[in-house]
Amino acid sequence: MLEATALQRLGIAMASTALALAIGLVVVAAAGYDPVTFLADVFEGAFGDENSIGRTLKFTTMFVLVGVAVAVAFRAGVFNIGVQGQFIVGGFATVVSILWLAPLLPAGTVGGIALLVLGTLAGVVAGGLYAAIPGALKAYGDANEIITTIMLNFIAVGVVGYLVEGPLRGEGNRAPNTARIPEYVSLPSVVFDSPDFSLVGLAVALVVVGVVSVVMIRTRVGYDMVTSGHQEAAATFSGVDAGRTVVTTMAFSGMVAGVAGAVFAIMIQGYYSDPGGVATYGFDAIAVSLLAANNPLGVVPAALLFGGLDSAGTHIGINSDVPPQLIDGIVGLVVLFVAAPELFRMAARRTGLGGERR
Amino acid sequence: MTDNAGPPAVRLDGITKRFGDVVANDGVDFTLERGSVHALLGENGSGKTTLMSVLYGLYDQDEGTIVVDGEERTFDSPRDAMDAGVGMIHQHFQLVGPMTVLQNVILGHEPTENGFVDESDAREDIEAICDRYGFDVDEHLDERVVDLDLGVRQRVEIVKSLYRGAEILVLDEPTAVLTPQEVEGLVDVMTDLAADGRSLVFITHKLDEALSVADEVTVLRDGEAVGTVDAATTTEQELARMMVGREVLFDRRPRETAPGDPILRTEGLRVTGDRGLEQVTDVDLTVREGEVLGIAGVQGNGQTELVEAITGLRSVDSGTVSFDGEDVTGLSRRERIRSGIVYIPEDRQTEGLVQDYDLVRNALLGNQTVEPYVERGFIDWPAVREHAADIVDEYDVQPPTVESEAASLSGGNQQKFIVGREIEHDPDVIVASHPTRGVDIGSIEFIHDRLLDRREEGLAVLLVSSKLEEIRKLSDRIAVMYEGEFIDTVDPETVTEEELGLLMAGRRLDGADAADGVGDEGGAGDADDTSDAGSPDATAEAGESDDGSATASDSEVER
Amino acid sequence: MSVAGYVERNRLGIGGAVATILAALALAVAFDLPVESIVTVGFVERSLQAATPIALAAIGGLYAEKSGVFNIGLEGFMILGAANAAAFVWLIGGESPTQGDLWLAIVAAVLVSLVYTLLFAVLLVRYRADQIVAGLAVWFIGLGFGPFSAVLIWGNRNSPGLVSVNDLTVPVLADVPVLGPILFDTSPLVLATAVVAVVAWVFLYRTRYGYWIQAAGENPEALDTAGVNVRRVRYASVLFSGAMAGLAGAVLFAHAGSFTGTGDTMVNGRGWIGIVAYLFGNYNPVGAAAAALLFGGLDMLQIQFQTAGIELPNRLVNLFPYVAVVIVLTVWGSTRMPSAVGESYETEE
Amino acid sequence: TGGGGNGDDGNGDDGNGDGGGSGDGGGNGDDGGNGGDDGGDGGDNGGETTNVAIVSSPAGFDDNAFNDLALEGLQSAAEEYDIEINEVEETEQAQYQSTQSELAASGDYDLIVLVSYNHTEALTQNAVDYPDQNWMLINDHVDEPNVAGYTWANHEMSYLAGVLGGTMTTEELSHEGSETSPDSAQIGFVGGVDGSLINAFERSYVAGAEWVNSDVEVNVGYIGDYTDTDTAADIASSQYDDGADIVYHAAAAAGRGVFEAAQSNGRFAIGVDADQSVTLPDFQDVIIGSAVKYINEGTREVAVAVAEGNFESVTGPNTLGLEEEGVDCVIGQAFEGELPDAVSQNLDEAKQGIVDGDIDVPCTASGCN
Ligand SMILES: Nc1ncnc2c1ncn2[C@@H]1O[C@H](COP(=O)(O)OP(=O)(O)OP(=O)(O)O)[C@@H](O)[C@H]1O
Ligand SMILES: Nc1ncnc2c1ncn2[C@@H]1O[C@H](COP(=O)(O)OP(=O)(O)OP(=O)(O)O)[C@@H](O)[C@H]1O
Ligand SMILES: [Mg+2]
Ligand SMILES: [Mg+2]
Repeated sequence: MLEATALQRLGIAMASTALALAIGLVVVAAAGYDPVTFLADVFEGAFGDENSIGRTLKFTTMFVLVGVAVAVAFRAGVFNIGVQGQFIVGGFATVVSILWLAPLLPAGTVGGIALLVLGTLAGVVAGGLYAAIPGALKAYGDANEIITTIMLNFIAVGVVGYLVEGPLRGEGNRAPNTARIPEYVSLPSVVFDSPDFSLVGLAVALVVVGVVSVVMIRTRVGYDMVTSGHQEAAATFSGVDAGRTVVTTMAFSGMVAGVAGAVFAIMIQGYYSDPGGVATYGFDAIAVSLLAANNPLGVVPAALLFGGLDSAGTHIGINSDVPPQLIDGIVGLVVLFVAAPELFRMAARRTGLGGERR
Repeated sequence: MTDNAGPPAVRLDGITKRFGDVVANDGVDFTLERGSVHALLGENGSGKTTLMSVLYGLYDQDEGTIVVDGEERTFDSPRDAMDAGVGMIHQHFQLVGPMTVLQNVILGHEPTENGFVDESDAREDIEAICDRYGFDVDEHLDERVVDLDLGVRQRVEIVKSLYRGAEILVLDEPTAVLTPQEVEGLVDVMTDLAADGRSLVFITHKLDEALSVADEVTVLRDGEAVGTVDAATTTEQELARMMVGREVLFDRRPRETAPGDPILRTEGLRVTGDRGLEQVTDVDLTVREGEVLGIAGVQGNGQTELVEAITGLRSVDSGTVSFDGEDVTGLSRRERIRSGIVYIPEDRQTEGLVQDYDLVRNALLGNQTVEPYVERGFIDWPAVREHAADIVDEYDVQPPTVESEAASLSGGNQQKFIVGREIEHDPDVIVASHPTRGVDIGSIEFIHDRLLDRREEGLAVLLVSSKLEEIRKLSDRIAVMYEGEFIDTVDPETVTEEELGLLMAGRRLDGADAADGVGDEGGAGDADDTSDAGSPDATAEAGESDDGSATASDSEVER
Repeated sequence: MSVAGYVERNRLGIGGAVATILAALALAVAFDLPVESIVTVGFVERSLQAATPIALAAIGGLYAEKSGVFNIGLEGFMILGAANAAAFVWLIGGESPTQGDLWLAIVAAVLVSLVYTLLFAVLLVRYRADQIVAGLAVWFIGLGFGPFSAVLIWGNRNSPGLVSVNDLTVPVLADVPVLGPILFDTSPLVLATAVVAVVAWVFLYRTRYGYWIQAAGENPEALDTAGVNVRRVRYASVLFSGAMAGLAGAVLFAHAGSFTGTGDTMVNGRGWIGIVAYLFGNYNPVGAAAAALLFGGLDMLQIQFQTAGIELPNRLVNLFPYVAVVIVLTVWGSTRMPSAVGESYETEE
Repeated sequence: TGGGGNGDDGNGDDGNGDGGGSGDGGGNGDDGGNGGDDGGDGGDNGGETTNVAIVSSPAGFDDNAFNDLALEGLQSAAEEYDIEINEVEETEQAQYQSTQSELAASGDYDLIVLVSYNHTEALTQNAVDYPDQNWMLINDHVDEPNVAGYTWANHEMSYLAGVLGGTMTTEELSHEGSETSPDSAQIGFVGGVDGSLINAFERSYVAGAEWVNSDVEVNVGYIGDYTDTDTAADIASSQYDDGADIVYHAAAAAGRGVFEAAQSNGRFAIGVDADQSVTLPDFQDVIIGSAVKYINEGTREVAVAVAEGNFESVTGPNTLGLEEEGVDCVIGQAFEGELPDAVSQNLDEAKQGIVDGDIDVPCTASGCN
């Protein structure tokens, strides 16, 4: 997948979505539902009206951020499967720090902005630190990061779940939720009038993409990280401290996941609930990032695809009888086909549409 | 030795192989007689490996035919080639590291009993092969390949081919990573194999080796066969001319300037190797500005660890490394690079280059702290690109584009790029490990010249090489390393290869022994050397003057 | 492989097991726990049962990975395996299926697993799909289509109660104290898993195909130049991994007697633990089974703690196995993945 | 009839168009009389379809627990009234804000039923943002005029389950291969997630058992989620091993594992939420009783109220306990008449005591902190 050009990759994404949808339609029809309506619902749900577009962009925002978090690590050859955990810890830290700091700062716009910034910062720091743990364990304890990050996902869910259930549950809440962050700590509605999407959030995500791209491509730190990822011995030869780079990479990846957590907490939820029920953004992110060949810029269109699919899923869940599990399955198929660009390249070669391998 | 009774073992007719626009082989004809050793020479990228890969079924030729044992063949895979009795030992060994030697040898051809692999059966067969050719592989049968030295690994490869019944063996630069002793052993093996009726193709850059084992020599240039000559009647000069199209000199170059102050120094250095054993035992060394200190020694005697300790790639157990009068023992690799110690690494494949980076990005490797390429943490890619282009241009890297991925360059061209990058880094000290390994003679000459230019500019060079002629040609002093220690330091002008060989084997040139050895050799060939060798400045370590080296010149072709 | 050699190469798993046992003992002493009411025969039985599906999935996964293909879709294959087994039991036996129907259904579920694992393998091996993404996709597909097929069949993501596997009781031997009920009066699937682990070990380390699998994952080029078709080896290994994961799901179903498709489904992360188990067992089938037993045991141990009335925050206690893995991995060393894992392999041209 | 059909469609469209207005009317109670008329017409009312949306809890439908029960209530209302139900399954709590507002903004729904307190935070906003929308919130309440909050007294029914268990553990009972051991007083409890909600089940159950027999020993175990049948069975087996005769569960779909364990260990169990001896007839041989809460009655009541146009009659917090006959403990269908008289005596006595306030049940309907 790494050798595909941008255009090819776009073609692959479209083809795999189309193929997965086609299979999905067959299943829909076989299960006795109307495939035409279903297809119409998919498109309507993804970008049928302003509401759908807003929802698509909401999911896109999340996928961009978590996708970039994964891309950072994968580029640098570190398999951070723990973005989900870092995302949860980051978001939780955002909520908790805003709740703690709110009484100390004046209410209103100024206080709101200050809290937004501080809360996001807390999320970034928490996400970064939480990711640095498996980084350090890998660098200095030689512990396989795939395992440790998977374990730390479970641990994050367990510990945050325990905290929202008990010690940090909001006053008088029946549900295991933290208290809600103050009303004035929220992203302003721009263009879209949605309770849980703001263009500001999307803008933050795009800024993160920009910053990460510059860091990865134009800075020494980025070069060191990417080089470690490609060939550790060569990086060491060139003066890169392998251990420290692993920790840096993980921390950087976790920080981006922390931003994702903060945006989720502030823009979407406004409080923190049992993380066992938080969507698996951190896992979907792996697919997003790999579809983008781990390129931070490529993550944006990849995230849009996944955002659209998720949005369509929500729409169908509300407006159609088709069981939502079917949508989950179809998303799985999209991911599966996206993983195999060669399938489409070969098909393209067969049919004379190009697709020469480079 | 040549048995001309039957058809030739292999005949390649008009083989053409293209990679995109690159024509790696262009209508090559090649004949390997049965029971002979046929050397294949050529500059880097001339198409040697490609031609043999075609024979081994790894590549499909675009044009031409393969005839083995008089029968035309098409090989779709190495399996086909193997079935036809062709075995190949690659530049990069094809061994499974975590599996044992025995398992590697029998891989794909396992004898079984009741469905289980019968290792004892295999063991007998392998021992028989080892006995016949005097291999030591049977001593290592139950060790894992990762734990073996390169020389042993190579013999494992040969045994593997023989075990599979190869009648025709291709050895691609087998000597590049071997110690002189191991080379000798390999030469004997090749001779024995040929005497046994097997046919061998031997790819090398070392003309002397080619002449000493081969019956015939074929030279490739730019993908074309320049010609095939009889090894018995040709000379190194002729071969060199065939390869590069001009005379190549193997001269020692006279010094123009005298060495300056000591700049790099180690004291009481002790270093532990990868396997937890102390590999460097109390080494003191000094290199002065404008001086080349050569380190000779059988590979595995601690050179690697010493060099890594100096360049900051390995931590030391005790002792100090100082640079320009300052203790740098505690500095990281990057800090040492920044202060001016650069390193041409031993392993170009994994250390020297990032294989899937293009040459531009590879040009930044090791230069991450160098302005103007990087300023305040930000990279100036246009400047790096220009630098890469300069290296490619000046060091004659083929193909001459900075867009090529490192992996697509032939081994020698990779090496040239690394050498160029490190030498042009503008350092104070160059630590060079085997700087011309796998490089063709034309390029060797150029690299040597550049190193000596740098010496004249006042740079200090610490040179580790397994090629004695290279050490002797470039060094101002030669330290011989044995079991982690400098057993002696000698004058390259006066020392003979035989003396070096003895030192490397751990025999001090003390009194009578040394005189004896030198005397014998002197009588055999080299009168010049004998006169001075009587008093080698054997204990010269630091700044003591053994300036005898400064002006010496020796215009004969080294052999 | 000598015992010393084995210990040397499996420091991780052995160190982990020893550490866990010591930690458990220390805890028992420190808190003055009623050990005899915690470590009961039932506890051992349940630990073995809990370990069974994890061990099966782990053995499958390690074969694939040994051959160079990281099958992180185990969880998904398990979900599909469980759903299929339930569906087949229903199709074959209707509302009151017999033990025979159950065994047939298990076989059918494994066969169906083979069919779609083949598709998966083709994508991975032939079309060089990204192994991590494709594996995740299988997980998503399992989470989606597993429950979906239950909805199609039963109108509900949970099946009705169908049938669970009967214990295999060996007369006389079953009456031996302690060992009797554990070994001779237990689910035949537990015993079968022990056999599978040993056979998988022998196959991997004592047959030529085992050698090929190892070589395919370490240095496919070496295997290729030795004239063995690397792709075929990988196909076989991936197929095996899918079949084993499917079997693991079917076994989970056979022990439970019904399919649960709500939430994370009844598989509930066991496939992921399977991956951790084989890494922990250092790619050794017997080691992986032992690691599965360790995880199963830890899980059951915390249940015993609860039953014994030792008050600990359940959510945190549940994390114990995960924390233990992280600590053991860090303190006792590393697992080395086969070097060619994740790379698709193609002979030149 | 063609005209009628058209009329219906037209009405439907109109309803969509000014659905807000009509909802408005209901909510404000201005049209109370009108609503009453509709109510009078009862099921024959073919005029206006009442559209109801129900949004699941994170557990989703098919949980054999309150999601299914809530839906069931709506369905039974739909048998009598012209009610259209839209099931919306959303398992991610973070999406409730937008899902609720999307449903409300469509103006299509006369009532939106939200299952579980996971909706509370989101509804706090949306109830204000959509003042004309009728909401029903199950298991919690938001103090707005357009919200009907319904909570069932989990603690009271669990107390009764404890009474049942506490009584039976010392009684002799043998039924189709299962039996109690009457010499020891030991029972068990298997919970889903260890949190205040389920803790209330646990403590009240223990209290109920101790009310019968102060020496009773209760094993307690939590699964960690509501779906892992296998772990539920393991916990229950561990408790049966330890000597428990009867295990009560509060673990939704995972609870089936407890019944499995009861069967394979030859012991008994108590179901939860619905009469599980009826909903899971395969296990009627071990389910001696169930702690039931009539969530279906609650949703039915609200749906009917909306259909009849008097939603305001159900707004505000509604806690349905024993007194309101919102919860109960029923005997399993295979055990009716099989259990000793002590059971019904104790149950009746406990019920009376609770209703009269003589018995103090720990915790509250909303949980235990
Ligand atoms: N797989 C490949 N793809 C593209 N180009 C290749 C490939 N392999 C070799 N080449 C090119 O073909 C030419 C011949 O390469 P080859 O490896 O045969 O040289 P060689 O004679 O073995 O050189 P060396 O002595 O440096 O090993 C070179 O220009 C090289 O860059
Ligand atoms: N295919 C290769 N081509 C070029 N260099 C190689 C190749 N393989 C390995 N090397 C380099 O050759 C060096 C020598 O290998 P090896 O480690 O077997 O011997 P050593 O380092 O001299 O001895 P010891 O292992 O006892 O320290 C290695 O450090 C490695 O960097
Ligand atoms: Mg070559
Ligand atoms: Mg070495």
